[in-house]
Amino acid sequence: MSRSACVDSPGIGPDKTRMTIRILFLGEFGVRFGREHTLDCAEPLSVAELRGRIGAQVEGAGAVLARPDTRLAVDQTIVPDSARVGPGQEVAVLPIFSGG
Amino acid sequence: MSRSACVDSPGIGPDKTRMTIRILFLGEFGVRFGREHTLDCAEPLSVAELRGRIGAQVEGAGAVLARPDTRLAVDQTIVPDSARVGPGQEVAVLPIFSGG
Amino acid sequence: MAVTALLTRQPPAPEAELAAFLAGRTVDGAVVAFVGLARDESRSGPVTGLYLDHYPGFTERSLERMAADADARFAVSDIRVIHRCGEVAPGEPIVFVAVAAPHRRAAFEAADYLMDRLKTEAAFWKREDGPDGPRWIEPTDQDRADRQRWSD
Amino acid sequence: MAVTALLTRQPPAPEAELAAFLAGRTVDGAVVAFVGLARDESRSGPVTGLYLDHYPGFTERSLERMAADADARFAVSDIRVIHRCGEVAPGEPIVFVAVAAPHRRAAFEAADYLMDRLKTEAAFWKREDGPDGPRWIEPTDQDRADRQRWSD
Repeated sequence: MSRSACVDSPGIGPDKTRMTIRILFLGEFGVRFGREHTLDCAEPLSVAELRGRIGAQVEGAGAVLARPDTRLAVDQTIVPDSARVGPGQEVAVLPIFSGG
Repeated sequence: MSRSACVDSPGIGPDKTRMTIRILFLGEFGVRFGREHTLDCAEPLSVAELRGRIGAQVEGAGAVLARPDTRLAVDQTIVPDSARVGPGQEVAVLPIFSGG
Repeated sequence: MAVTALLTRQPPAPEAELAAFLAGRTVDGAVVAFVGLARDESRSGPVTGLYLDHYPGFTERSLERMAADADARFAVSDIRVIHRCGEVAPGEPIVFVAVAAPHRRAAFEAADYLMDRLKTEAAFWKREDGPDGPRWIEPTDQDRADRQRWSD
Repeated sequence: MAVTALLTRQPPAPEAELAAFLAGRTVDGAVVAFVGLARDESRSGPVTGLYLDHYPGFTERSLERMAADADARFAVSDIRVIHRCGEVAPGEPIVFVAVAAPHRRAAFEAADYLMDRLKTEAAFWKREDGPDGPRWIEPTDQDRADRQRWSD
């Protein structure tokens, strides 16, 4: 479980999990960028904004997060860029499925 | 193995098998007309003629032998009515295949 | 490459057949197996048993010809056909077909084609037994239509 | 009627699955089984192993959704899908699909449809390992074309 320092939450105390978003990178992205990250997040933002935030903070991930075929799932449901995501939620960054 | 008396060969002696045609009725025909018959046959005849000969001699079989969808196989190969068949051969009278 | 077509009075054993067919297969990505079972009911009513009459030698060759045709027509590696004859109880397997191929489309198509031919052209004469007595049956209209999908 | 879709790290056991799927079946005349095997070679060259990454929970639901869609779309009785995740050696099964139906056309079509969707839309990320190192792969053009056959 690698963590990218730039997105690790500096927060401490009982509210920490409520003020962060858990980020998972699947497939090749997990190998390239680290499987799991934690992003500080005090209030809701759009998925489009989240793509930018993650891309800025996880080294090398900006390019794949800008691709339309990189989809994001919030709490296990794929959502459009207009969806909102907030503290305590889990976001998965999904490369194109290979199929089984 | 039922035999219809009217087509049983009356011949005796070493040439008997060479002077007859073995007739097999498959499927429902076997139940209705008897599975196996022996037809006297001294010289080759056409399959069309054979249909008539069998139909005349095996009681009740005339109607099905006149149907074009009743096919005849000579020595295990389906043949047209113009084919020739002679002593010592085996003829099978085949209802429509049911498939497997 | 092996193409086998067998006639048997015993019920085929689909699980053992499948296991043997899969064993050691590293070139083929796809295996399609079809198992045809005797139903306890047909469009004519309840079925207490089937009897598949056959013409020894002739029927075997009809199976072998279809398997060879499927092999020639599709990009497949192996084909195995096992067909029952004689008495069959409801729930028992009548036919087992397995096809292996590098890619799945050929395996599906070859199995589908084989079954369409087997259901119309295999040299069997099938009797269904039920409460109203035996009935000798012919391919259904659906079977004939399915067969027409494959132009020769 | 049972529709099941399972994800497993163990290799599916196709013969045991088929035996269980066939047992006691007297209403359905047709069972189609598909086994997808890991090939030892792809268009990119030799393959020494596969790794199927998945997203726990999300991937299971992608399998369940496809099985439910197949069930809704075709006149079938039972569907079983078992899909592997994790490390897979060449020759091992990756996926087992079985479909039972009263009549064979529905069974063939449902299995074919399920495989076309599984090969393009199942939530896996597949890595092929070979002499030149690992490669992460996407559905092939053929897989995408096969998927297009089923209009939604």
